[in-house]
Amino acid sequence: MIREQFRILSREINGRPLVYFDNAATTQKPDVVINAISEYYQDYNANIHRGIHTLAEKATEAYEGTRRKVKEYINASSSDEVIFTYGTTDGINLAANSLGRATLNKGDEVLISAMEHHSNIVPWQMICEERGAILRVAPINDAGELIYEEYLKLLSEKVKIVSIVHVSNSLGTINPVKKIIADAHAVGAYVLIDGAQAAAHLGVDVQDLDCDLYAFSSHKMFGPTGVGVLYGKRAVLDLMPPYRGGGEMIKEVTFEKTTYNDLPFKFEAGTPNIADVIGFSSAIDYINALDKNSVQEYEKKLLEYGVSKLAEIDGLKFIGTAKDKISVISFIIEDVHPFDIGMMLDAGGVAVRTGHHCTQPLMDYYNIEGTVRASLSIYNTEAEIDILAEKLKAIVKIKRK
Amino acid sequence: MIREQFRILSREINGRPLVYFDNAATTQKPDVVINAISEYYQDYNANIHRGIHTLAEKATEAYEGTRRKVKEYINASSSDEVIFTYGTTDGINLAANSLGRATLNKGDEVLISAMEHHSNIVPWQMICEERGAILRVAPINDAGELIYEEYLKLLSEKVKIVSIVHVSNSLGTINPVKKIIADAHAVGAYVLIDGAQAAAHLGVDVQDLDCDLYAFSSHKMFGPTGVGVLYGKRAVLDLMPPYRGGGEMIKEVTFEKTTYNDLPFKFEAGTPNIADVIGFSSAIDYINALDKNSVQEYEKKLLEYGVSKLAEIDGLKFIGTAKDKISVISFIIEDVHPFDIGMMLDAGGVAVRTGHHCTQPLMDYYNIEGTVRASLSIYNTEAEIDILAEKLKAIVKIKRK
Amino acid sequence: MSDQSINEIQDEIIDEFAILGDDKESTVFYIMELGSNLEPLEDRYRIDSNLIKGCQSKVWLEAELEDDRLVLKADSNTDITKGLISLLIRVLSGQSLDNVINADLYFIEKIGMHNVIGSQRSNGLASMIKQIRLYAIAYKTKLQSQS
Amino acid sequence: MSDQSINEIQDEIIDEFAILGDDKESTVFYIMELGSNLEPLEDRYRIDSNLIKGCQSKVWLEAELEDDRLVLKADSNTDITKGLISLLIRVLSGQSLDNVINADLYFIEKIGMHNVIGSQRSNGLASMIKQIRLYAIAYKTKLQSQS
Ligand SMILES: Cc1ncc(COP(=O)(O)O)c(C=O)c1O
Ligand SMILES: Cc1ncc(COP(=O)(O)O)c(C=O)c1O
Repeated sequence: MIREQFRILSREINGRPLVYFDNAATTQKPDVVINAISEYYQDYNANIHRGIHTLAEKATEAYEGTRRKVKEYINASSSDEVIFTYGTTDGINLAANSLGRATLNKGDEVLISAMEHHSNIVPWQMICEERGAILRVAPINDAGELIYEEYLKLLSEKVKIVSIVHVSNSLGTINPVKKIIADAHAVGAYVLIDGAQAAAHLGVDVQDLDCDLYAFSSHKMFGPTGVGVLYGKRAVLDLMPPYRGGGEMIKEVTFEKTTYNDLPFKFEAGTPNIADVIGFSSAIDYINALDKNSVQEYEKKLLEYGVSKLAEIDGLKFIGTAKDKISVISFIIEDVHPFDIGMMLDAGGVAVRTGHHCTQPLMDYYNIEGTVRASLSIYNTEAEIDILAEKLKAIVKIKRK
Repeated sequence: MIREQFRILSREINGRPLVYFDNAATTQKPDVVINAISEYYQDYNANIHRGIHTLAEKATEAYEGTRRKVKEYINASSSDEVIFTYGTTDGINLAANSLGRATLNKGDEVLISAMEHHSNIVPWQMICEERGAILRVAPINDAGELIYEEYLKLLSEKVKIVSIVHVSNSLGTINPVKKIIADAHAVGAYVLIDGAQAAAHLGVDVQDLDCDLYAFSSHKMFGPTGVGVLYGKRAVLDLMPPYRGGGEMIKEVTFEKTTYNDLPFKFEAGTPNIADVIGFSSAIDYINALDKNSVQEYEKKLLEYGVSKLAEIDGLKFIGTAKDKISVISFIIEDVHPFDIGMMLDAGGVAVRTGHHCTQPLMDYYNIEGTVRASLSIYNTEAEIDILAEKLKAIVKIKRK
Repeated sequence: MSDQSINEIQDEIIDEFAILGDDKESTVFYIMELGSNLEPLEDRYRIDSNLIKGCQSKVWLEAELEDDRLVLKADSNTDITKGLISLLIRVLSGQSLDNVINADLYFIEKIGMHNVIGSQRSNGLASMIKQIRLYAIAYKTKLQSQS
Repeated sequence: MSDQSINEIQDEIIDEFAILGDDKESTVFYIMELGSNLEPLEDRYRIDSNLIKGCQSKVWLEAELEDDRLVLKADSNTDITKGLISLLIRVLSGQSLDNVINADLYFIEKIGMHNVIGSQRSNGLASMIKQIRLYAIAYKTKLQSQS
């Protein structure tokens, strides 16, 4: 029944049924999300906030309704703490620029981990360079887990910001973010969590985590592209200067002086991505309607099944074997380039991602160019994993002959 | 026939047919645009660029296809000069941050006009403050036209950047941007044109204009929300440092050093708004299929009709009477607050915008709080203007009794 | 001073609006007329400390105590907002502090105000009511500390 | 040295691929097999100046002149790319400079390569062809200036 909600899953690729295993890159969208966007455009498309006519009212209510829904979903203490961005990358850039300027001075440090996505590396490199601050990297072990003692050693009073991924997109590793945050707070650092991969798979409770900032993307959780959220504690958002200037984010503008608007609008300049924010609401409804426990159990079972099936393949080595991980299976096969594997799988209808997955430094750590990554979601099945395993066996057979 | 493409136009508001006169805020979307978005999600939704599977290939081709279409639409010399942003505001912020950092030093000047939208004021205020530069404002006359001699007087060698609106959203004024650009180039300044209101109404030829940067939004030209374009001459984009950091905009990342990608990717970090960029392509197709000359003529006729009808109303004063203007009618009525007019029109199904239209300094110039703005598009009719005029008469009658 | 109870007045308003029916245009026109009939506030009250700022409309609200009763005066730059205020004044001005504090203002929902003025103005209306209650509570505290 | 003309070889390849039919999976497998059979380039040629960088695959391309004919050697880190290169080598290596420069490589379209490898790899293939032509033109210029 789940698959019926996703029309794309019944299409064929090269005459074979599509097997979509690229969910960490972006998930597919259920009909309810696609319909919500069409409905918005057909029924009440209008620019929001300052408009007083009925369409603008309706659009504003729906847009702000998503904000309240996100607040509930991540258990923020107020919807003013929910900033709409254009994606995780945009949210981290906002944070790096704004919190970075507010807190970083020469010699200060920003601490990330060795498994970060480029989107949680480059913005910090850029602001560190601007402010004369230093980027530090907490190392990982071969299983792809943060070496916690090393993290603690790096946590000095010089560290002003810690920015760590909740769930690694290349490895599936779930980081112990609650502890990471508490320890960082103990030295007075602010903590941003990159939740791009977590938001769809784990329940996120920002108050329980006690993070200062939390960034994630709609498109990785069954929602539309072009929308993300940056959650921030009110006190932290209050000390952050605005990032983008423009309409909506101001209270009053004169050429001499501009006063900025209250939260959350201070950080939302210009016409936002109204239609997709509204569509995002339906994606959260969709997730909320599923039973969280059975989803997590199902994904865990899929992961275990996939690992056991793929372990049978000659020369296959898993990259990322953390004890605590989500349903991401990254691997390499001796003497076969990931790209060749990806191309051949695709020719047979199986969509995986190959390459460095925007985590080049992590690949450098493993001394590999890239991996093949099958990232599984709720609509994937064991039968699909069987197809993957069979096709991999055929590929290996050709290569080994 | 045009109206049939826009399903929303046949809906009712409070039991009366919708009259949508808020097109400068955002236009309505034809079916082809709405369908293109649904089709993308149902047929080939995938993350782009680095993917090798069929869906990713198809999505990448469509996304890059929009880039080529935009290139043609604005006559850029290469599609590498077309940067996808999230809107005009985002594009101007990109420009202010990046070009601002590359060119502005203490005492340098940025020159804008008195009719700018907040989105073309605040980003410059922010970067000027950071760099110790000075924001100068070219004045306008009572008709809402740039006073050209004053503009020339302000154009000194100190001016590094000129940023001027092509068409004013509050007044409809069409600025003589080609001359403005040539004169700015003569003193060595770079020129950004805010084309938010121009892109749907005028043909834009960036090579003919010779502007360095040109920013506009999809949602104001029958396309989806959450997409914009920043055009830039290659030489100018090349000297601009990256703005957002993250996936896609890099060539290689190590913790020590990151090398940035080529144009246009250098400026497109993270998963872009794929679905809406693809939908935007259909919006350009839609515009291209119309006959440009007859559209401009039709809008001109509507404007003239609207002005003649509204001129009959007791106590009405037009704000913005430039010789060269698009189909935007801004006005105030003696003793009636714009807000009251807007609320009453809406109760009768007529959607106008009221307030400062994100141009507070312009309102200060006219010494008013705001205006009522009826902004007309291709699907509006004289019959709709008659409805507006009648309702305004009724409002004035109550007030005057 | 009002001789009618808060609920009597509310019911009266509900009846008046019922005559307008479902037609939003007539309802908005009526509210605007109520607004233009509201006596303007003397200039000395139109000061920043009395100001409640909305999106496009400003409201000046002044509350005084006369014989244990709250007397409200208000003004706005827009007629529709004045019309809304005039309804609040009609219901609450001249009532005892306790009645104001405990009032259940059901008329707002009954006349479908949210639908008529939209959610942004409804929020504005809610802050006006909150402000009036705060005035009443403040006066009550003051009276109690004096006794 | 090739005894067959460029077009003869192209037609041969078209026939071979025709046997695979429309099935993309078999076609890609075949290209990969071609790739794994390509003789690896000696290490001394695997240098940065010979490198053409694609999205995920690297290509080293070396072109030498032997008796007025262009001799191509190449390698890649991925088998599929090697398979594509091996087709180019089969068609162009050992041909006269003029024939290489003027060749109409219609086999690429005929075997539906764009559809098989996608537009990003097609762009990569196009840059390889461009690079080979540039080598040929460079050698020709050199020969002319010597004569
Ligand atoms: C861990 C992680 N962080 C950040 C990002 C960037 O997200 P987006 O591309 O939606 O901005 C991704 C997505 O690839 C990710 O997996
Ligand atoms: C002249 C002008 N500039 C800039 C903008 C900002 O555009 P957006 O809100 O799409 O970023 C607008 C839109 O209101 C505009 O009319």
